[in-house]
Amino acid sequence: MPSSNTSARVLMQGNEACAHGAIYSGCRFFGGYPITPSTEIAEGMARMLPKYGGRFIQMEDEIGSMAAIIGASAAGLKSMTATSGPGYSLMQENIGYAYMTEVPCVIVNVQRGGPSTGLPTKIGQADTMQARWGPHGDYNAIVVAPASVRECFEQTVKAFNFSERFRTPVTLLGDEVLGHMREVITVPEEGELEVISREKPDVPSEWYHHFEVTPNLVSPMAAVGDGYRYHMTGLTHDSEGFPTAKISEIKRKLDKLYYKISRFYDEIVQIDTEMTEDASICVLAYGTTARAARQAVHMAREKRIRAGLIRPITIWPFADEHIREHLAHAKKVLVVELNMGQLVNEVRRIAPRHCKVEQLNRYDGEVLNPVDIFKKILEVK
Amino acid sequence: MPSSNTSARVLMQGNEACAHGAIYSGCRFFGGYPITPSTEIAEGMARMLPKYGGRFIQMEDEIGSMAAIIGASAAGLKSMTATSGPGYSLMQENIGYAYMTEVPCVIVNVQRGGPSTGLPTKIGQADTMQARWGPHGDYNAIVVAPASVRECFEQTVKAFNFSERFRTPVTLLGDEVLGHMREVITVPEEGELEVISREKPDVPSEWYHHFEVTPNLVSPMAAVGDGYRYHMTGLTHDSEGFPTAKISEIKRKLDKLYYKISRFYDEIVQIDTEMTEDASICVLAYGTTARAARQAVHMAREKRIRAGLIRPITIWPFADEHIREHLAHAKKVLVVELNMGQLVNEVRRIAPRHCKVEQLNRYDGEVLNPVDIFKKILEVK
Amino acid sequence: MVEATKPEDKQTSDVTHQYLRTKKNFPNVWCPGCGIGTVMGSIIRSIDKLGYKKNEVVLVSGIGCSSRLPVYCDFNTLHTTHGRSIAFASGVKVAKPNLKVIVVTGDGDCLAIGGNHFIHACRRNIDLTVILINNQIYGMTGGQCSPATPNLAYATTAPYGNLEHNFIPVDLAKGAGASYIARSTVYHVQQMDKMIVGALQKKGFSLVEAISNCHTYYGRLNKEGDAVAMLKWMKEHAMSAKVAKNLPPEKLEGKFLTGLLWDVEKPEFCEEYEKLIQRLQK
Amino acid sequence: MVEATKPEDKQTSDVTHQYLRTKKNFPNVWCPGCGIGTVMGSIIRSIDKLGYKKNEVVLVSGIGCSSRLPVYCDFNTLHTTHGRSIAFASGVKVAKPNLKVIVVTGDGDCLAIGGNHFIHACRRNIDLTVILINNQIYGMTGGQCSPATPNLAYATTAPYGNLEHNFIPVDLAKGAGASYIARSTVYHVQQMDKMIVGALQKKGFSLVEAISNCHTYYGRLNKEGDAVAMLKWMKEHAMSAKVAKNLPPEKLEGKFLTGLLWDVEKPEFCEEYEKLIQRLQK
Amino acid sequence: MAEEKTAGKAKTEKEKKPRKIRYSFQEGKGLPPLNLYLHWCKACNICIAFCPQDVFEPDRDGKPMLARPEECTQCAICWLHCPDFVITSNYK
Amino acid sequence: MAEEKTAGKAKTEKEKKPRKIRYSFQEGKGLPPLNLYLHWCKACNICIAFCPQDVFEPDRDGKPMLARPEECTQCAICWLHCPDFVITSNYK
Amino acid sequence: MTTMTNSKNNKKKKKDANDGRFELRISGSGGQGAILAAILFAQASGKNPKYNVVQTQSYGPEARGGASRADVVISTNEIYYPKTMKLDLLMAFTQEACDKYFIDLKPGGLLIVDSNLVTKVPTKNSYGFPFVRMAREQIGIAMVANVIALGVIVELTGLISHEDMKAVIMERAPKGTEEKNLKALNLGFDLAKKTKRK
Amino acid sequence: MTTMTNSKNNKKKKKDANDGRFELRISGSGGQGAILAAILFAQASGKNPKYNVVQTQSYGPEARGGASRADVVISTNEIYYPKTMKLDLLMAFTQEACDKYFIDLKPGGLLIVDSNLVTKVPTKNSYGFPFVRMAREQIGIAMVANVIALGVIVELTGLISHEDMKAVIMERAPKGTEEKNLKALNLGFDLAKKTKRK
Ligand SMILES: Cc1ncc(C[n+]2csc(CCOP(=O)(O)OP(=O)(O)O)c2C)c(N)n1
Ligand SMILES: Cc1ncc(C[n+]2csc(CCOP(=O)(O)OP(=O)(O)O)c2C)c(N)n1
Ligand code: SF4
Ligand code: SF4
Ligand code: SF4
Ligand code: SF4
Ligand code: SF4
Ligand code: SF4
Ligand SMILES: [Mg+2]
Ligand SMILES: [Mg+2]
Repeated sequence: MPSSNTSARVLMQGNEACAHGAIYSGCRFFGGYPITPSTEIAEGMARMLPKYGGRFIQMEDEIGSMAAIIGASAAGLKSMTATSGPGYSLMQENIGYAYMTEVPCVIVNVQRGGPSTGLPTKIGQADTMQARWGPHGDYNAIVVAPASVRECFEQTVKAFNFSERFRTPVTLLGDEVLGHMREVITVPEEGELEVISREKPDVPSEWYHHFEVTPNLVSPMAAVGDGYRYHMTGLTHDSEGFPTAKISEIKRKLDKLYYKISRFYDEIVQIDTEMTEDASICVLAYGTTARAARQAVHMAREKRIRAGLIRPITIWPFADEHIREHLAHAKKVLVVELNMGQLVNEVRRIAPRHCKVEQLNRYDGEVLNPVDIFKKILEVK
Repeated sequence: MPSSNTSARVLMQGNEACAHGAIYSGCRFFGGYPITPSTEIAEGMARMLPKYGGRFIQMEDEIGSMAAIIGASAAGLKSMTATSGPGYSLMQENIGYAYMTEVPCVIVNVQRGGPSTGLPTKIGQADTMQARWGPHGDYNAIVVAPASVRECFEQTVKAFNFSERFRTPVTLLGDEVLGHMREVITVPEEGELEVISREKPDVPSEWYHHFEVTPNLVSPMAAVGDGYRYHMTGLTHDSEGFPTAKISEIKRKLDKLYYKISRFYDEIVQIDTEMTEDASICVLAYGTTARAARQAVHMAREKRIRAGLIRPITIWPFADEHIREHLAHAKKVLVVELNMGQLVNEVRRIAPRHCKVEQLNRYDGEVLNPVDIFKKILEVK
Repeated sequence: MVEATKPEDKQTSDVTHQYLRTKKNFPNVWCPGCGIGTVMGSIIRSIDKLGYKKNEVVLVSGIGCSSRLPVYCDFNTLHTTHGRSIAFASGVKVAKPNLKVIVVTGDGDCLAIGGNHFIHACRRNIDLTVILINNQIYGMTGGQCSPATPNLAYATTAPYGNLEHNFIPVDLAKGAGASYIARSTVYHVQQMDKMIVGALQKKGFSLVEAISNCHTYYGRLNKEGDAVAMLKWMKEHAMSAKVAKNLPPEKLEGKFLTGLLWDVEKPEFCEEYEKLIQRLQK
Repeated sequence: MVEATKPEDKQTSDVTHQYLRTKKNFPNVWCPGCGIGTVMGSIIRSIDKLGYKKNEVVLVSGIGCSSRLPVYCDFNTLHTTHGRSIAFASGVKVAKPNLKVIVVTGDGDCLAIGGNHFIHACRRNIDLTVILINNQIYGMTGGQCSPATPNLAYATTAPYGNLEHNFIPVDLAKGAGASYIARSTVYHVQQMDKMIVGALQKKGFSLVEAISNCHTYYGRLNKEGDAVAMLKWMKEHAMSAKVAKNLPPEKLEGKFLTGLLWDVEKPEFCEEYEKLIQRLQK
Repeated sequence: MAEEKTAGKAKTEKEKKPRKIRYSFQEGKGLPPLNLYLHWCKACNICIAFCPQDVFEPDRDGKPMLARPEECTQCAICWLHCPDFVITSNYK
Repeated sequence: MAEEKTAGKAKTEKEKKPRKIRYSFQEGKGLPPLNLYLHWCKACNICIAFCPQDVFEPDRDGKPMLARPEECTQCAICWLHCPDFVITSNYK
Repeated sequence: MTTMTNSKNNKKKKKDANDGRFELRISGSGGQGAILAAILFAQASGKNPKYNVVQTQSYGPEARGGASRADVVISTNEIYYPKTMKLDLLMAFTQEACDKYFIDLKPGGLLIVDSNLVTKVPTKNSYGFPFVRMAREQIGIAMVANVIALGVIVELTGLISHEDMKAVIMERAPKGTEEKNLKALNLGFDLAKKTKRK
Repeated sequence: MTTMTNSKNNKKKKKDANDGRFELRISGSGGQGAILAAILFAQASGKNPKYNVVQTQSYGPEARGGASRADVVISTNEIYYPKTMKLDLLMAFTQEACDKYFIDLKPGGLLIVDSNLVTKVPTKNSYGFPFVRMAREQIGIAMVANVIALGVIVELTGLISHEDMKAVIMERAPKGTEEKNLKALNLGFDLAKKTKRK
């Protein structure tokens, strides 16, 4: 198999890095529908996949895209799609189906500005709550958010790892600036990053239960055509996959969906912090916004303000405990988002009593720059 | 116009009551796609609407249904659709469009059990968060939840009133039990309930701005064909409706969407409480669950436990302040939901420090009965 | 079409039992006399006749009474979301082209909410076989109008008679570019077997429309009688396309054509993709 | 088709200016030479010719370069979500049947994501006119494959040539039951005017496919040259259906037909609904 | 008064035919030609109505009894049409 | 090196034709036959390429100049094809 | 069996009903009209302005019929919890329904069964009538078995007046079937009266 | 104009670059290759392992071209904020771009314009060359104007070596156009050298 990239330093776009990260992860199926500002991911996959023996298909819409990658993943290929807000909204029903049927797959949402069609070529971070609560019904979600081109690569790999490890769809939440930005990065070499693939069953097919409740709650997964003939349905089902209305089986199923993720919270949570130890004010931000926030924190430190940075990389499950720890000594936490206030509600829910929650929001398609954030630090500190 | 119902006591189904409430509100367009357990609403509208000169259309899917009712409302008719989880998920993109273009309309989501296809003929309350955060981007949402057949009627009228008053889509969040339950009710007579209709412009068409930022933030709305030729788009737009990328205009637009609702919070919040004044433990629940909770609270009082009930009828905007008031003296609040814990997070966010938040959840398609809740009260009180 | 067959080309009925998931899922959910079970027998016999291995067969369905079919069959079975079965199936097939992927869908699932995936699959020409069980109504949700419900017929959402016009699925498929199109009925079971065998053998997108009876809703609302009465209607109104070719138009009045209705060759997507991979990896 | 016309049946060009929203929205977003502007002129002239009032005309579009058209026109204009324009328009029309509702859509908007609403509108026969601007590619998002992109043509998501087959929109519409179907090109502007006038006059669902040039993407990726070159190609390869009828097949090699291609009568939904209301209110 | 469908059990004109033998095996004629997995049978009447040889008669529940098994020609109509896989043949 | 399209400005074979008169009104022949709202013109070359009378010539920016207005037959081709509503006729 | 339901003293009955809630379930297999019977019963109770009434039911997959039980709660107080908790009365048309739901019956609650179809009756405290056979034989259509049963329930519980029940039957019976339905109802009344007297 | 960009002392320049961040914008109207030029510049900077490089840009409606500006930030330190804040260098191919973006230029920042297309220059501290005309006349295709400009920028800023820039041009130039592009680049180098000497 040819390697996807030279290990030299290369100038790469965030979206391209996602595509390269996917190839690195062993992703061999992409089903998608173009939408700004994510399209370069589809275009990259269309170019690369056949070279690696993988398959690209442009579907008729985002609903079909989501369906196709679930189908392909059920058939054994690591699969991905990429979209932005409007497409992500359309995918919700089938994302829910993937949660329910525990089919691993990765959905990239390169967030654009504004609600509805909004600002297709501008930035936003207003799909943060949707990434957790988008589909009807109860699920537990894993969502990761990179902040650099190199991280676009790495977190795509992480997203696949989480997805395969926990048999669940994972969303990578990017943004327009990140997706279109180019940085000179060193592309990870083969073997440099861990690549996890779903566990396969090792029992005879008669013993195989596609949704077995194992000790770690994640069931080994046979692919369609592997010789294990199972049934898959979005109806509530038993461990074999057959529809059930038995309340004990339903509860067990839903608990499995929830706890197979929450129980591995520590493994899933990724958080990047700087100078929080002695911080009296912490700035919490993710994605592109976190880069401006980091610069603002440094500006504040230069002015002898004890500022620190908390950057969740795993957005969901929300890093309650970790963040609380970092806020142990802070008097203030300033949540900076390119939306009207979403993660800030989570922070309000979990912030220690001594720590007041402040927020800085922008939602007109432009980024918050370091000076904006620095000023706000001065104002609320 | 014939009256939709005799004012005598009649046995009526929750879903029927929604349909009758819609007719009462002056709803004259229904676009929908059948789905259990909401279908009786569509069937009722199909039967009734042409008698009232209104129009029913069964669309090819829920996306089309949502589109059609927005179109019909833009053309001047009060419009509605009804669905359940899977359909509601599919509607999200276009619901977002309705928020953005400020087109009044009512979406009924009769919640069923389980995630994904789940339990079509059973109950659930797991679309609570989705009703707030379902579409991508930032919005403010109004969501109401009845708990009896009579309230299905009344809250449908309320939903239309809110929708027309604030030029925004409103979701009525029912559930399977309520939708299929029959109660003997006295149908409101004509004039008994307030019916609000959108404000029409009274300026010459040259002066008309479809999205004018008025003092109360809600703009008068001309219908397509009324002689005011405006443009409507999901792109960020100026007060005339023309696409704009000007940051000041975008901010103004999004603020309008948000504040036209939050500013009238007191008018929108509806909350039903019982015996909270002296309660040391309050039970918070909505919909069918609240009825079991009320009975449990009475059972507790019989046992001399100072229990009280908080039943939000307006679910979104969440009644932060009102609920905090009712929790003023409570040591505990028990949030009871037919999901894995959704509103409980809101309660955690806003609960006063002295008040511990407890939760009781069920998510297997069955209701929580009064005894279950009573036992939990005993356990945590 | 239903005539005594010669023993040598007759599969015994027992054959179907070998393909059933009898332990968990029977009795099935269908109403007494519902034709969906009959279609299921036909699918199973066709697969058996072609000697496909159970492991290589995938049945994919959406939501509806028809879409409940796969759960009863001992193949790889995917019961997906309403209307999306063909898109799921496309993913399965493109990912693993050696699988035999069959979509089982209803007139609502395939033509209403799923119409877009259907026409695109016709166009794209992925080697899928779609068995469209057309009972002219939404059975599962209780008798609402479907895009196959005839103009003026009754349904619970068409209480005054349907004001819309129905799709003719075979015409739609043809307009969208399908490469193999056949139609049969649950009365004409042996013809249906042949059509499904042909569809499975076709390299490319194939459609078999299986006219079925929903006497519980369609029959009741439209006074078409019970299962037996509806099967009789099919018997009397179906006309084999082969036979029809040689008949004057008067004789076709009120009839509908069955049998193989369209069959053309187009490059198949998975094969073309395989060639591309070969070319690029050289 | 483009020939000098007699002055009496020639609208002056100025007429279009009276229908433009010149103050706010010009210059438009389209690339130099993009045919969408030409289609816009044609739509405006047709409306003018029929004497429709600005207030009674509604233009509804989805998302795409083509779908940007309505914003420039001084009618009631709805720029909706990608692919859903026809469903929005159906709501408008059914709610207020006296309005003249025109959908402006692209090959991606109408045939890819919007395919289902398109075929259902054909079937349902609501009195809408759909102007499908077919440039065989997704212009707005930068040159990806559309369902109208020919097999083997290049697109940014078909870097090795498109392995899928394209829809023939007029065949699809026919298969779905449309009552009026016409095709023209941005080169054959006067024919296009006539087709649109005919479509607007038709009581029922009508489709005009307007072949247009996206030289920026389709032309560049497929070496078809600039706007002028692509218009020339249209000039050379289009053939009026009327003329074609009397020609031997050899003469049609490589040509595509334009003009009125299909015209049938079916009861129209809004009219039927009106009758129902009358009946029930009696 | 019933709000739901009644399973189709319309009597056909066959009732007129004189009954011959009810159970062939009871008559000592060896195996019946068909096996009936009657626990799956939903009494839809299809086999009874369409058997060209009039082999079946409905029992009390409307399920098929082999009334005239010796007339069976193994034409397959009944088992091909039974939607519930009730009928299988005893002959290969 | 440019990554984007270049607006189509392919020269046509007309360049060979001898130029006659550049601006009719400059010659005192009264109103030109056409009005050009050149601030909307995007220099796509369509009018120039398709005028059967070869009335136009491109100016420095590629926009049309009325090079031979007296040849104009009011055939409408240019204004019907101009995608940007640049050209209107001065005659009714 | 609650005092309310089996007491021969009508005054006592009424009083009990006034005190609290009365829960009833009609169950059977699809097509036997259990749901319709419950709806009719609920509707008739609604004619009495003193009563609050809630009727609920359970469904099979999606809404496609097959519903096997329907419940009615009647109370003179506001009904908070709408579902049944402990039944005062269970009407079972099939053995399966009887087996499945008997556990939901209050100790002492009243069981009524179709005596032909339910052969194993888990309590002596029960009434059995061959509703289906009687419907077929005495009225001419099996479908009115549920109406006969309604008559029995009305008479045995004494919660609703005969007039209210009759009025509802007349309102809802399909045209042309009014007679047969009334006849069935009266048959039910009589059956119960006779049995009570026994 | 920062010391880094207009100093004639190459040593000084390098040091300044080492100290912090250098922000550059290339702007024009769609089709002039502004974005590509910025990408090439970013890519060439990346050849120097000392530099961190980020390139960003802004788009018109959806992704359909029309992008009018592209920015590059180069720093020897980690680049936190990826967008430009105050430009050290602005290259403007059109008057519109010059008018719009001049305000983003640092006081003393370097302005380079196409002297034929940008006639109103808001500062004396600027360089102007007729890039497009030179490209057309001296190289034969207008499209390489951006490459000439690149040459000028590379030479004037001294951030990148000629070799790295040339290497990138050779990598990215469409087949058959390598010569012309190199010629254009060298033309840029020379122009800038001559001007600096002046
Ligand atoms: C998104 C969504 N919308 C609606 C439904 C409800 N629903 C389930 S089955 C069905 C119709 C099925 O009709 P058809 O495909 O003809 O199947 P049949 O039951 O007639 O065999 C509908 C509307 C659903 N499950 N999901
Ligand atoms: C739900 C959704 N998916 C995808 C997009 C992105 N998108 C915008 S326009 C377009 C394609 C438009 O193609 P076409 O209709 O042919 O219009 P053209 O630009 O070619 O005129 C796409 C995919 C979107 N806006 N919304
Ligand atoms: S409802 Fe209709 S389609 Fe469904 S099982 Fe019954 S007869 Fe068959
Ligand atoms: S990208 Fe294509 S379709 Fe869009 S404006 Fe340009 S030429 Fe027209
Ligand atoms: S095989 Fe034929 S003859 Fe024999 S019982 Fe069946 S239908 Fe009758
Ligand atoms: S066809 Fe099958 S299910 Fe129907 S009556 Fe005969 S054996 Fe029973
Ligand atoms: S009207 Fe005709 S002749 Fe006159 S300039 Fe235009 S194209 Fe040429
Ligand atoms: S056709 Fe119109 S836009 Fe194009 S060059 Fe001529 S006047 Fe300008
Ligand atoms: Mg159907
Ligand atoms: Mg297009």
